[in-house]
Amino acid sequence: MGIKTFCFKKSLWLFHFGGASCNNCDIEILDCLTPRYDVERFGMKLVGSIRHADVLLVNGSINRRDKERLLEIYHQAPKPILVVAIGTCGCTGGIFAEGNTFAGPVDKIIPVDAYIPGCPPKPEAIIAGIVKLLNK
Amino acid sequence: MIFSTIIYFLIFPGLLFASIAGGFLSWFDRKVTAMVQFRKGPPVLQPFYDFLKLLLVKETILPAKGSPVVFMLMPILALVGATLACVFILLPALNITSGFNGDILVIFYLLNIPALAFILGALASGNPLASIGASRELKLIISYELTFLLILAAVIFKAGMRINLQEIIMAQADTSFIGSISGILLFIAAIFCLQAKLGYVPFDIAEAETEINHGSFIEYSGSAYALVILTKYILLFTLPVFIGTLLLGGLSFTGINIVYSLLKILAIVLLLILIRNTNPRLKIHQAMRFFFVWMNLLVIIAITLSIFGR
Amino acid sequence: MTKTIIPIGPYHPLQEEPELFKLYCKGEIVKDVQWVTGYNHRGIEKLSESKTFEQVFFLVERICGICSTSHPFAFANCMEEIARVEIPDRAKYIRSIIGELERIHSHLLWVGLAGHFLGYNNVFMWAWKYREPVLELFEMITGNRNSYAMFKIGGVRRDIENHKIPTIRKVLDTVKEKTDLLTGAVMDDPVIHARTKGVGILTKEDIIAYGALGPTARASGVAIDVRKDDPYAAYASVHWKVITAQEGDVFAKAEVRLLEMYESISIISQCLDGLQQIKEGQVDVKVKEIPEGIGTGHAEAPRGEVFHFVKTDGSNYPVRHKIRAPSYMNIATFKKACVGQTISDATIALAAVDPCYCCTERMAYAYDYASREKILDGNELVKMGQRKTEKLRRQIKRNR
Amino acid sequence: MHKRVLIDMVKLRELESCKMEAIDRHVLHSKSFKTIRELATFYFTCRRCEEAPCISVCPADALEKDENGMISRALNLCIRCKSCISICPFGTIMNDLFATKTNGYHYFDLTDDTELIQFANAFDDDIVKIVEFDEKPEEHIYRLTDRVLIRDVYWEVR
Amino acid sequence: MNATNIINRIRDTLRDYILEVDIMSTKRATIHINPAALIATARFLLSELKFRFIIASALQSKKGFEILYHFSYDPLGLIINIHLLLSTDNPEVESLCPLLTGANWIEREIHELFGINFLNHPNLEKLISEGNWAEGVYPYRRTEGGEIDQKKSEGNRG
Ligand code: SF4
Ligand code: SF4
Ligand code: SF4
Ligand code: SF4
Ligand code: SF4
Ligand code: SF4
Ligand code: SF4
Repeated sequence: MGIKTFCFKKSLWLFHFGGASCNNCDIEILDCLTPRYDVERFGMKLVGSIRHADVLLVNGSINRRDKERLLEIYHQAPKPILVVAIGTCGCTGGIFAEGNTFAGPVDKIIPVDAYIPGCPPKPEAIIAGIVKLLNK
Repeated sequence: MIFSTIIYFLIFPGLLFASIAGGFLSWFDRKVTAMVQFRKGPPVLQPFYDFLKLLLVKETILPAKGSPVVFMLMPILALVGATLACVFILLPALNITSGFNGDILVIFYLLNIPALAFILGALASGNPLASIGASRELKLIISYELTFLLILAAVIFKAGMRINLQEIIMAQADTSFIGSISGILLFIAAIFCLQAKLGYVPFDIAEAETEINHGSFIEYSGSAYALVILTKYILLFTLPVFIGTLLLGGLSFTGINIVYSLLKILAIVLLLILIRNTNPRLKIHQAMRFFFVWMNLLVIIAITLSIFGR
Repeated sequence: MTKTIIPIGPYHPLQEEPELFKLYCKGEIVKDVQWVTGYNHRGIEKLSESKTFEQVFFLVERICGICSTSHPFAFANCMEEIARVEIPDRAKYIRSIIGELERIHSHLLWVGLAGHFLGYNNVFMWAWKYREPVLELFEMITGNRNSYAMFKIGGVRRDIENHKIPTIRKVLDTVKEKTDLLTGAVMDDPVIHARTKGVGILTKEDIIAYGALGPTARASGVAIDVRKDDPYAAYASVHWKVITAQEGDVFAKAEVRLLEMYESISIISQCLDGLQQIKEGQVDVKVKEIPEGIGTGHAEAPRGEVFHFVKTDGSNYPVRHKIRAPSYMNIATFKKACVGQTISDATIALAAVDPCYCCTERMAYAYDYASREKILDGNELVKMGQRKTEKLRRQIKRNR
Repeated sequence: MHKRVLIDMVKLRELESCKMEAIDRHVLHSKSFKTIRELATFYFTCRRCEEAPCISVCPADALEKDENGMISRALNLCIRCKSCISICPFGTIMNDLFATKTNGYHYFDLTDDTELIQFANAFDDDIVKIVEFDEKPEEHIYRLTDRVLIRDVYWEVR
Repeated sequence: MNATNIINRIRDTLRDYILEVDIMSTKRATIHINPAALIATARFLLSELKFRFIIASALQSKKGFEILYHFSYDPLGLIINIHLLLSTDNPEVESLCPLLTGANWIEREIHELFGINFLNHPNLEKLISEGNWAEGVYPYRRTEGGEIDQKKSEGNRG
């Protein structure tokens, strides 16, 4: 493992994009920051500017109105950027996939590197998912 | 001669040493913050991972609007300024060379370079949010620099009108300046100046959030941003050392004094962190009034006191 | 009207979801409020018409993660009204327990967010830390931390076995302790008093005109609470009182929420007593057919009344399913609470409503009243709010 | 003599896709609505097994037998797993029984004269037509409800 | 005052407008009124009887557009649905906004989803649809004869 990959793995800055979700995923992502899970231990932190992001966490089903915003954000991100679809909604559209405003699961809009299913995935699962993505 | 200058600049006590020391201090900062919030906090090497990742792995996106050349040059300028300041402070402080007359003023100017460079960089990025950040930063500089200058003047006065860092240190050989009432007042003012210079709460006005580097740096990515955070590490190390030198009797790297010196720096940094963690952010005009009125007053009182030898 | 939508939402919870609130301001003073929703529109009412009644439970649970039991609760009440079934006592107690646990975790979440808005980031971390044991209880009882899938027509899906009761009580005790701590911190802090008292006042008349609900209404002296007015589940058989306050300001809302947590804890422990006296096992009745008809069901969610209307035609799909979440009514009061306030107070006035996310808004912008141009984004609003706290804090120190 | 609708179940089943469904509520003491298909199937095709395998296989307890041996399916309980389809030795239950469409808007209440006519008009005459006679077992026309006649192959010769 | 009293009072006062009163249980009732009398009814409920407006639900059935205004009398937990039927071709009704600020959003939403016009509404701007579906499309409307939900009829889940 080169120094590059090593450092990359050790220092992941996350950017969170919430689509039309039910909020549970959003809350569980936020929960990862709080004392019980504290992802800062692994050098991960949430950043507020997509320019600083290494990982784009997308949760929620994406409706037509969100789709453009998601595309825009993805194009603004500096590469390499990893995209993680969080929650059943992010992976497949979940229970909202048949809705009349649904614009396709995340991977139909931007390439996705990892899927973390669950409705909502537990914070442990989110952390584990990102760690697995790194060891890919 | 040239060779040793390069060593001084690049390795010790310059770029390499200062960034490593600053990196550790940055980790210290995050760790203490985490502990206040019942969290565990990042590993020791985290600041270095962050830096290397940004430098080596990430793509640097040039702004579509604005001026890419200025945008890219400014982080370099900031880094050079910070490093030079660091070298000029540390050489006399560590008793390597004796410095030169008036170096304290040069240092003052050098310490201003990073902030100014960031402002220019932000303006060059063409992002509206970044320019809001830049204009705030500018206002902030105007407010705290006067205080900082007054502090320097007070120290020079206390040291018997000497404007050489080495001599200021020597003047404190028996008791540090902080041992007097005026010294304490100066120290308080200096800590707030540092807080502002480092962009820490309550003066992180130019960056929108504690955790987020928004504002001025919103458009920086990849290696350009790596330089920005490196500059911040160096400043995080340099500024406390500078205050330590001016008011706490300098540093020494011989024998047991190493421990004392380290403790001094850590204590200053700890103070900064605690202030940062227990205060919400100020509004820009509040910050300006804070420095213009209260801090300047404080320093002037200190000067007056020191005239009477207190 | 120009509007700039900045695509990057800050990650703080209030701005988590991509709805848009526009504040039109003149100088520091908010003149008008406009909202743009639809970023979160998922067409749930329409989707519901293509799901069988049992499936609808999972759908309404996913309207929002924070209220994830309130919606099934209201829907179950509604369907049981249509089918005219009476559920077993054990199921009633279990339903109430789940509902109240949810109220506790939701109020804790709110305290954390409000703390954040006032610039007490540590309060945010602490409140969320104390929320964890409640989520763990959920995991023990239902198997999931959120979205519990507990309800069905005619009862609940899982029993709470009697041997789990002592554990639940123990967790409740710790939660109570932590609530004391938080309540103390909020109620005694002079800065919080100064920052929230007299801010975002809603009068009784406003509440009635807007049809506001839940803690928002109760803080203005309107004692509406579905649990008392139209008791469902086990609420008729336990003792508790509706918490109200008269002032209608942000502080009153905080007070109501904090005190409600104690009521919830007491309701849960009474329900646990009730459970202990009933034999384990019977937690549902078989409902074979849903007759043709219309039904209305409501339940008291942490934020107010959740209302469901269902029209059935005798098949196993709803013909029309209308869902009304409390925020739908409460958010509109934001206009009343904000207009005339300074921008820095606007955020906390908004947060006080607890604008639950999925039904309503997420991002706040301030616009200049005259030119309608954007001058501030959500981030800066939060910041301004925090600065004001600091100012007050200093003032108070000075006055001592 | 009032109008009745005569449905040829054999031909109706052959239709590729059938846009209209006939329903009748309030038959068999059921409060919910049943499609004519389902009623006719259980009425005429089902062999009324004594130890009905469909009932025992149903994981949701949705199938029930009444005192006449008629099977009925509880709409709200059935999860459409279709186990009953595969277990039924006579192929009584088929996929088409479960094709409930979204809601009552597409359904015709066959107790109402106007809807009766609308329903009949939606199909070819040889499949559904309006008649004014009563059941004729000799022509394999049996009465399902007061307004609905079914032409089907009745397994049980009465 | 109990629920029966209240319903009787409503029945007496609004005698001319009421088409039918349907008492579903001790705490639920539906009152069918003439659309023209909506304002009078709402005013009576809100200001005389101090009811609380919960929400309005619109739906489309074979008869036309139906709107149910749900009102609650909290001291008794009584919910009264005021039902009115609008024609399919030109659905319009008076807005409740002048009486009740809280009705603003829901009327906008109904306008957006069903295309029902609310007369005298201060601002019938779009609430949720921008970008999600096209202008002039009313996603909750059903077409004449009943459109078939494609996904539903294809899948075998019924
Ligand atoms: S995956 Fe589940 S929890 Fe996550 S947003 Fe979707 S419905 Fe909510
Ligand atoms: S079991 Fe879960 S995933 Fe499956 S349909 Fe139900 S809610 Fe969805
Ligand atoms: S009312 Fe709020 S918490 Fe409840 S479902 Fe709606 S958005 Fe979620
Ligand atoms: S399809 Fe329905 S009736 Fe048949 S076995 Fe499955 S659940 Fe039972
Ligand atoms: S698939 Fe259906 S029938 Fe099979 S075990 Fe699961 S629920 Fe039962
Ligand atoms: S044959 Fe196939 S469809 Fe039928 S029960 Fe078995 S698995 Fe299910
Ligand atoms: S197995 Fe088939 S024939 Fe036997 S009772 Fe069931 S449906 Fe009728």
